[in-house]
Amino acid sequence: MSEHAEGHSASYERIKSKKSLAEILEVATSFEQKAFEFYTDLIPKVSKNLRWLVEELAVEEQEHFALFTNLAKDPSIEEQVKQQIQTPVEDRRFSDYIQLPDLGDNIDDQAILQYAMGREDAAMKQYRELSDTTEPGAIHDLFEFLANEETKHKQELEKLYYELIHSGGPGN
Amino acid sequence: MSKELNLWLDDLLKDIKIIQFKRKNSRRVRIDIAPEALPALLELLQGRASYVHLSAISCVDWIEENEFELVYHVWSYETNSLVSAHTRISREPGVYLSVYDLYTPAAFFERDIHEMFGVYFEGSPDMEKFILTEWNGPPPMRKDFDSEAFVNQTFNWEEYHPQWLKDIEAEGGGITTRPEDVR
Amino acid sequence: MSDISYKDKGSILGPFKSLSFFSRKPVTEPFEPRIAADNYRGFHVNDWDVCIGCSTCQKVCDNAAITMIKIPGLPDDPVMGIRNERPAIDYGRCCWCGLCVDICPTSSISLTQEYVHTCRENELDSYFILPDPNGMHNKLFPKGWSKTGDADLVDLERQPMAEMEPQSRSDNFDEIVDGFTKQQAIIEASRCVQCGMCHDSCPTNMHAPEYIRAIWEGDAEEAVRQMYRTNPFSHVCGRVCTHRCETACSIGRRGDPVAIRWLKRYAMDAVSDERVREIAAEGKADFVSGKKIAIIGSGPAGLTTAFDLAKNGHAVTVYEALHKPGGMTRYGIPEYRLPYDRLDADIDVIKSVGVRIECNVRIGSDITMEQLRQDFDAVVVAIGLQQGRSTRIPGSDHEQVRASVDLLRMITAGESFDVPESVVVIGGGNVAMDIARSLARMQKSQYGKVAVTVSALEDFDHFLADPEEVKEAREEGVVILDSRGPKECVIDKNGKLEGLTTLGVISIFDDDGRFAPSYDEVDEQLHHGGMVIESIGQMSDISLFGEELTEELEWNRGRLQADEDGVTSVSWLWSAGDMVHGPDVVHAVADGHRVAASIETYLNEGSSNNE
Amino acid sequence: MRPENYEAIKQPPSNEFELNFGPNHPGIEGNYAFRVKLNGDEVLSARADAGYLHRGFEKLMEGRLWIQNIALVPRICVPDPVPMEVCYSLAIEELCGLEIPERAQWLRVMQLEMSRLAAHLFAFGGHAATTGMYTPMFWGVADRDLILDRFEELTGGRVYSIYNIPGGVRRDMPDGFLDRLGALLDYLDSRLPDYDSLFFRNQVFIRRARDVGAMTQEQALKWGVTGPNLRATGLAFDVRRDDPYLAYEKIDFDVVTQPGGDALSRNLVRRAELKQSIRILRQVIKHLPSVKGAVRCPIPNPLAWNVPAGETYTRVESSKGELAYYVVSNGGDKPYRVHVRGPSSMHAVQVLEKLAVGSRLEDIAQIMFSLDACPPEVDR
Repeated sequence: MSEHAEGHSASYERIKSKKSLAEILEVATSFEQKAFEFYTDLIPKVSKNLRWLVEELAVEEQEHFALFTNLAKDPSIEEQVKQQIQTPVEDRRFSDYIQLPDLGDNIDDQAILQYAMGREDAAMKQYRELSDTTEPGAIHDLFEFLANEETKHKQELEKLYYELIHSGGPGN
Repeated sequence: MSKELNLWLDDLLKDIKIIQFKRKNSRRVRIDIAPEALPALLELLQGRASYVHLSAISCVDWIEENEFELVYHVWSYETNSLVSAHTRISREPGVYLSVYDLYTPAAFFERDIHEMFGVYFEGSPDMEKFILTEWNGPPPMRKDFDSEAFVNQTFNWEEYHPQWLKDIEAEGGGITTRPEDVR
Repeated sequence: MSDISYKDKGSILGPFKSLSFFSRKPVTEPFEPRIAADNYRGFHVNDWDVCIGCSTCQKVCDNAAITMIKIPGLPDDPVMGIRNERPAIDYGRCCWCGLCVDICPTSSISLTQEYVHTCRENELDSYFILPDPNGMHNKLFPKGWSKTGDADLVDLERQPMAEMEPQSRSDNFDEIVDGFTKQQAIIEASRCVQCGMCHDSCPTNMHAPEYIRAIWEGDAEEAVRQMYRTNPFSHVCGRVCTHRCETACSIGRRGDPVAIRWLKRYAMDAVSDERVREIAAEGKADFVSGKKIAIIGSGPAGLTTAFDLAKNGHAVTVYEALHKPGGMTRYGIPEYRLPYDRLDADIDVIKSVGVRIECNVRIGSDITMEQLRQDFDAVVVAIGLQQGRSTRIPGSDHEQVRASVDLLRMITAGESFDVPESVVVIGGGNVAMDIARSLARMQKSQYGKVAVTVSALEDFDHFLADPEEVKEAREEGVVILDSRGPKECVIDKNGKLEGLTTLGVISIFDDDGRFAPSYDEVDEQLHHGGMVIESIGQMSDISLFGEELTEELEWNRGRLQADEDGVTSVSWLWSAGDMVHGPDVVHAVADGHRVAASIETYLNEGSSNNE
Repeated sequence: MRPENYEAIKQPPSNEFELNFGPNHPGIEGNYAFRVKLNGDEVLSARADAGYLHRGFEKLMEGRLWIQNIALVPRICVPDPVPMEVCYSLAIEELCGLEIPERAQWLRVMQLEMSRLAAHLFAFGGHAATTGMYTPMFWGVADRDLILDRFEELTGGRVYSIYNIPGGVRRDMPDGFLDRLGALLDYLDSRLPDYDSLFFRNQVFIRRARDVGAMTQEQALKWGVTGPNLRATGLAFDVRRDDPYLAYEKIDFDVVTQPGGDALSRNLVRRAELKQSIRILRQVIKHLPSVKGAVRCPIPNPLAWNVPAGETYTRVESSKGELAYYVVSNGGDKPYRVHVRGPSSMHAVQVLEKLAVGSRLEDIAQIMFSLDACPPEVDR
């Protein structure tokens, strides 16, 4: 389902061809920037009661974007990445079974969330695969780190999804 | 003998129209009787049925009905049975006859009832104050005397203010419900 | 008969017997504090972690020795039934009877084995003590008199209520529980210690201690009067309330909480509808204000608002899109839990104070919001959460995958649909139980057997539906599976729905208590069913606002923004009920009162928006 | 110099004196006094004065919940508080139709007899003191304290045990209690000969108490005397046997009598009743372990307990005589009326006033103690 996620279809090949940490970060950063732009574009298109969600997602992507930018600037990047991947985050596969929506005219909050989860899922899988195919070393560690980050984001979205969609409270 | 006496008495009392007779169990009988007939009943019980022991006279203030209920508890050592004879007198003026000539202990109970309820027993040997010698208020066992209100009017509550309470008050806490609030 | 004869002349030498005591060791009491017997009723200690500040000790104290003290910093949570108050003892009054220990609902109070306590400061204040777990003046003695099973003065067991056996209820929609008899109600009411935790925890602050007391005194009318102070949906709440009061009930700390909901039901049923109407109308304004209020939605929130405003002399019109008023209480709650005639009785009372209800009028299409704004002084939108969410798992767009709210509405409205011989329900809340049990009944009467499977994400320790719902559903033949995550609605080659596949859930909540399911990919099951019913979250259909008003209004995380009085960002519009606070009848009632009060203030201020 | 306003004390015209006997006389119980008219040391008449002990128990009870009064009633008689609790509880149980468990019945009998032992030890000790013999008083009070130790262990309180509650008792015995009670009984049994030598068969006491405050059986019946004082006139009457309650029907004991009707007889009755109480307690110790089960039947929440409307007159045999509670309920959560017939109320007032006439001044305290009068029962 990663095909559906915007801007990620060809990214695997693109990243694979990069060799230095800086280059890889650069590509990753541009993915995040595109996502941010996507949500920002979406904001005026959705009904006002749903805007909060798209706005939050845009902010989230902006934070990712900032994270990557900061990483690129940081001289001790290797050290930092090593520390962060000590505790890998486990994928729980909740969103695997939610159909990816066609973000057409009738956009609702659930569709937006589904889309966002799918996007995080695709990114996560991508980085995980990249880390699996690289030799141990700084680059491997970086992919591992990025996969962890995306997994965490996905899980945050899953929580929100549950609270918004699954539990309107116990009801009567 | 004692069984027979009880049966005889039950039969006798059941037949008397002015009284209500109720045997509660083998050793307890309740009789309700008009005030004018009570002394005669007691005389009968004492003289004919061996109820020689006046265990107590109880008084109940039925203020809503404006009546005092007097209950004479008499015991027979022969039949081992207790008869409680109930009668009601008007709360005003609250005067009744003494049964002292039948039962000596009546003097104590009548004096007590006079002191606590204000019922006057004509012919009782001693209607002087006994316990409340320095009390000039109304008879305190009457329902219309509120002793708690009297106490609250007459005495002060002790106000405590220990350090721990001051500390709690400084933090914004303190007493929420005093005991008198829930009584 | 007697040991010594009266004629015995005695001996002058007898008393010399005492000389033998000269050689005995004298009895000396040690200077150290003596520890008393294990049961000794010494001084109070109170475990502050267990004490909930219910003040029952104060009520039983025969010497008025106990004062309740508010202590900032201690937990103070009405919903959990905890107050930040603790008892203080005046040892000038205490008689050490220990009744406070025996009655303490939480068993936090005990007496110590301390015999003597004197204070260095000879001030009276030092005998006014706030008992804590550390002993008096920090001198801790072992516990003496403390709660034991046979000494407990709290009745921990609830009065049993007669109810229909599973086999006789499983093919019909008759009400299951019989309700209390008068005798049962009085006994149940007598268990109450009048701590008021129920009142504090109730969203609409029902005067439960007062009506329980009235029931205990045999005065059902007074109980009803107390109920109508805060709740015009007393029949409904007497049957289907989420009863937070019972969660907070201090008796529930160690035993069954007082059956407050059933007591309410008892009192409502014990008083004739006519008399209830009279009681409810007490205090109704004897003038006509000339103000007009429109209310959209005839659920508990809307009708409570209407009831209050009509009693204040305003002309209130309630618009309902469906055939009958009641909202979710009618179209969401099955009749075996809430008979329609009892709901009708509540609504009749509300109508009787002058509320006009217009059914089959859909705002947004039949009448626009703009029209309401022009015709009325104030408008309240209380439309509830009437749309079912979909899981949107693969296959969930199949026509035999339905939403529980839609089916429940159809059942109430008497609309026919093909009852599937087997059905799978996704969801673990009370609504899931409602649809599962309703369909079980329909299956039983049509096919003679029940085939309903409920698959819930949550495990039984974190289940959303009430335990009694789960128990009763099982008794009626419903299979309930916990910790199952929906994976896919399986559709065969011919396009026919086969059922639902689910994955096992290994864990569902993270350390913060937020949702974070982890699935066991190996543990996959297929639950056969000709129909899959989705019964997860619900949402509002806000299309009635139209684009313009939607844009004008402020929103808060998808919900219409309203302050606690229901005031929206638009001056003439209020909102109340489930659409603001989530699904709960009694919350909706509470909301209704607040909104009515807010509108009242608004109208009185004369700031008419109808310029 | 004689002050101007000095007036010489006028001597009475005869040898008659009026004397306030008490309330602070060492030989008189509690806050109680007599106004005594004397001719020399011969008593011409006596008037009981209740003093300031009145606490208004009966009125207080009307303002308290049914169960709150269990903490109040034992205070009506300090030396023998248990019968107060039991009698009050019995009344409520009768009004409510509560069947108390058998185990509770035996536990109540146990306390009642322990209380009787303690009260009788107190009584003869006190009597001895009025005749100038203080050793028996020390012995009596010291041995009573050993009983109070057992009360403390059983009930959590030494004097006001507040252990009975309508429906039964508040909790079961601690483990091994009966063994320790048995050991105490062995000790008390062994002390009886000591008491006899020191006091009951002490010629000084016998000669001092014989014929003091004597009444005939006829007088006793006429004056409403009950309890040991009545039995000391030869009439074998005991509420425990003749109007039985609790488990007393299942227990063997003798109703002790003495013929003299005087102070000596009354003490000898109490002496014999010590033995009988020990005998009863031994039966309790033997029987109680076989009575299993609850010690209290279920009762309503004390804060919401409406006792059905009605009235009852319950009686028990206290150490002082016939104790009775007349309890009236109007169906409310508090008693409408409680009338306490304190056993001493008869002999502490009317009987004592009569017996004092013709006696000598120094005998008044002895008469009062031989009657075992308990002033708070009079005042209530």
